[in-house]
Amino acid sequence: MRDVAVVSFAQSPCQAANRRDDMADILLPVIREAVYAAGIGRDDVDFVVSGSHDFYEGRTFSYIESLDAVGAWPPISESHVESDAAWALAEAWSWLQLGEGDIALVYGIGRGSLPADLDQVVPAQLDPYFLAPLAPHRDAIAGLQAHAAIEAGLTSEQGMAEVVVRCLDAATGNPLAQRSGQVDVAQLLDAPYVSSPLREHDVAPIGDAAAVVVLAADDAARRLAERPAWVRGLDHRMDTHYPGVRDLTTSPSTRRAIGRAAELAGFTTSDVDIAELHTEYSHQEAILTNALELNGAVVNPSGGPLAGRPVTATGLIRIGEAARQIRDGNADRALAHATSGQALQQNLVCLLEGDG
Amino acid sequence: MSRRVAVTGVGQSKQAKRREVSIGAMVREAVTAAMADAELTFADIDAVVLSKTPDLFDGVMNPELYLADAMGAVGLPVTRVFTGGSVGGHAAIFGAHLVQAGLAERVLVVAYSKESEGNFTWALSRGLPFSAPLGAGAGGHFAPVIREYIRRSGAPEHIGWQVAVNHRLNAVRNPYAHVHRPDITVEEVRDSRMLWDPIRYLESCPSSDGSCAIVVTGEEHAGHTPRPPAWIHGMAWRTETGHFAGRDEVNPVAGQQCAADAYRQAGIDDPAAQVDVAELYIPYSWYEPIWLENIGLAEVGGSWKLVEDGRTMFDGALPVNPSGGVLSGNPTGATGLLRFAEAALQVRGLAGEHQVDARRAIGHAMGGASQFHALWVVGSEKPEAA
Amino acid sequence: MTEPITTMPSPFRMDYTYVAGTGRSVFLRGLAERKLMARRCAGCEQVYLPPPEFCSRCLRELEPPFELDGRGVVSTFCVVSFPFPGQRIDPPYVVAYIQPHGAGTRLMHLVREVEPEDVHIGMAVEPVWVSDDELDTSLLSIRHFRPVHNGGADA
Amino acid sequence: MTADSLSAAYTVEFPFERTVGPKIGTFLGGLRDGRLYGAQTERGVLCPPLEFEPETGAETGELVPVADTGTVTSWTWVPSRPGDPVPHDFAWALIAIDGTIGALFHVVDVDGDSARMATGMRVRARWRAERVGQLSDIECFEVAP
Repeated sequence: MRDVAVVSFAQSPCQAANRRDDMADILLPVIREAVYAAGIGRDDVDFVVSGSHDFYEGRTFSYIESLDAVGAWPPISESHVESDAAWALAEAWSWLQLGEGDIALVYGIGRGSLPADLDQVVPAQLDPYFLAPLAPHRDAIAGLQAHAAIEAGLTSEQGMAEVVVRCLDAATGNPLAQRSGQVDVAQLLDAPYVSSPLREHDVAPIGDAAAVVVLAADDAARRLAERPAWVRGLDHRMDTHYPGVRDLTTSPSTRRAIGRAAELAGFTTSDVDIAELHTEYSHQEAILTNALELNGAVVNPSGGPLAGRPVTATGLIRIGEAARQIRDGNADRALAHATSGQALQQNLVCLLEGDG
Repeated sequence: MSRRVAVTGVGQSKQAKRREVSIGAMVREAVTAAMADAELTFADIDAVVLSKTPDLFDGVMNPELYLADAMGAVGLPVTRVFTGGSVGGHAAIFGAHLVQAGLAERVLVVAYSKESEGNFTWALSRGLPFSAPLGAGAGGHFAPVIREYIRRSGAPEHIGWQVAVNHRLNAVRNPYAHVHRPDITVEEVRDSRMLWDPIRYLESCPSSDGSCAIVVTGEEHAGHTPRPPAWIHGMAWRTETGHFAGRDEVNPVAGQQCAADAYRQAGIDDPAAQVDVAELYIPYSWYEPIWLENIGLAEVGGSWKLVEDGRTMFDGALPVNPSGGVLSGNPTGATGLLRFAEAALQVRGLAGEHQVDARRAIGHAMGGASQFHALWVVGSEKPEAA
Repeated sequence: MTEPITTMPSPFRMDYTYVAGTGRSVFLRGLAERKLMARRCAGCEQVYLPPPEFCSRCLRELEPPFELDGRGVVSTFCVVSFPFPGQRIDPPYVVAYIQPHGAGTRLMHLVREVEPEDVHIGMAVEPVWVSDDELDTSLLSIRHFRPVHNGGADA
Repeated sequence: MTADSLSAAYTVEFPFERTVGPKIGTFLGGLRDGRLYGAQTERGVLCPPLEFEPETGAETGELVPVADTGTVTSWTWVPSRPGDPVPHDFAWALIAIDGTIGALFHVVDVDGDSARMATGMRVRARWRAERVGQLSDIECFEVAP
């Protein structure tokens, strides 16, 4: 295996609704910032890969517009995933293993504000025969999961609110967060349910942002970053789809992914200092903490998705944030997690490490 | 290449206007066939790659989630690739990369489209705010490019008709093809309805339901079945921006560079002489001469003479799309992978009635406004080690 | 035994907001004033019409907008010859890539006031704008392009 | 440069008509006939009759009639929206149909009183009088007497 590291990360502010910029205009400054921070030019990039989704953008082939921010001329080696850009990063990491190039640029752009009503969009992600025709509320599957998690004793409404309080407090240190502040548990628990036992604060606020990660291999990584965040292990796995045949209180795919990632990395989650988890709902922190066997790690020091969830960039931001903690010397080992689908159906984990 | 990689399983469904099955069941048809060909079970697979055209076309968002069971993908890494019409090629190459990089031993690459369910011509006809709905339609983008090619090359108009006939006659040999017209003639194509002048109805691809799957494995597992593998000799993808000043869409540089990179890996310096058969992404008949030039199988301006001389026919020196190609079946999400899979079938000697004499074959796919290009060279011989 | 159902209706409706972006908005607002606003890249000297915010080759912010008169030549074209949903006029009609003088990019638009068989690559054309009350932030503010008869030489 | 952008609302609509194949088609035909079906698997009868067994990916077997009663295994309380099956607040729930494995996702109606919802509660299907072969032929599940 080649040693591959995050050498640069940039992100635009998470906005509830950006009504000023098109896809390329949101993305381009972020690409510039990430490329500049790595001290490279566009021509130094050997491979570009991105993640976005037409259902959020509201039109087909939307990602083509984002390519204008990459400058695909002369022609580039390029690919795209129609899901969270963390999966694009996985593709970049795989590509760098081939040894055909040393530097890959990964971007994610998600504009969750463009759909006027996510209740119209989210059911399309469900089984088209047994689920989508019922048109469940956007948070309904997560609500079933939260309810099951509470009944299984994994968390409580109080515990979920405490997660939110901690994340929003942490987000006060993150200028790019969409939501942050000092709130108290009692105040949160006064709010009505949106899909019980979920209240509005339990649901990651959807919005718009772009994120860019530059990956580099071996000597290039050492050259481009003072303290590269080495990707020591990366894996992702899929669970079955229909919620009625899943144990919603566990995340077998996360468990499996971390097992494989730890095997590659040579260290486990008990060794990580911080973890950035793609928690689209507060109750998912408990499920993920169990599946990942996290103990002692600081979870979501950036505030995490509960402080801002730009769709399809959220998972990539977790990797960028985890890497930032290493690159800034705040952590020696870190974990990043990304998810796709309803109730944590598909999960990706990434173990990162700084030079000793 | 760092590790030799082979295709050991190929499966596809019947292509048709409307398949009376669920999406999952149609995907499973191809998956089952590919797994049976490779003589593997789901437990042997390390990763799954899914190729699919825009989700809005069939209204299932992130279909990899719903299809997890149909693809046997539970517990596995699943990557949903999307790069316009070239997506099937990109998916095949990414699957091969996973094996080549040593990250997987056996990868299942799956592709499908089931667009008969939604009237997307209607749905897309209304356009976005501030856009100018000119009424150009699906071919309105490609037809002007074809006109420009004809002007540059001076090709006579019957070239397009002849390609349409060649591919449809080839399709008669392919039971999976959507369009079967054994009696088609040049006159019939010529007299068929003009759609986007210079494109006539019979020079255009259909819209089909259908699926395709392949299994890609590392060298160590390539001898797992008595059927020979298709060795990947070279593979590449390239992208260029769709609209910038001075862009040449007739002969896009990205396509040239994509092919050149794959040939370099394959040790090919004279592709026209060293490639035996090509499965190219030809949605309108004139794209046969256009792509032949773009990927270096013919001299610029001269490829139409290969058509004229019958060299690209089934019995010709360089048969193009012996499967019948996109003109005979177009499940868009799977169309690119079908080209790659058909190339593999040819060098494995498993193409059945549409088998030609082939030791080395090209699979090719393109997407967007000829912006996305993917190509692989597969061969019956194990390639030299890197 | 139960007789199977063969199809199920599954209608989708999704409401969205389209954000044109600042760069594209300059162009669209110009159209509402009968102006074709272009922008040049200082890096590669190319002129974009319509202009994005940034050059997609150089990734530099484009220079301030300036007006082009819209005269140009037919770069290539097709003749839409059959009916399908979403058409605004009856076929046959010409859809062309038009290369405006002074721009490096092409515009797709209708070419009318000429028989389709008389349209040719390289034909000089000019925009025909809609009346004041029809002007809008859309390329449809140009009704179509037509051949230039007075002094516009073919390229 | 002007700093503000034009924006406008628009709608994407698709009139999908999905072909469903024999297994889902029979399930839907059963709903039209007022009868619920499950699919046989090695582990037991699965309801709803997913086409592929979630643990192994194997094709599931023949459809067999199952009861239209079951037990709620999880639920979430939501406000009613226009177009929802019942005109007041209700629960989306997973309902383990009697004699089957897994659970069916559907609506539970308790007359808008969330206090009546509980995991483990017994429910039965409330069938529409006019049935057409869609999931909505079951209007909802209601408390079993």
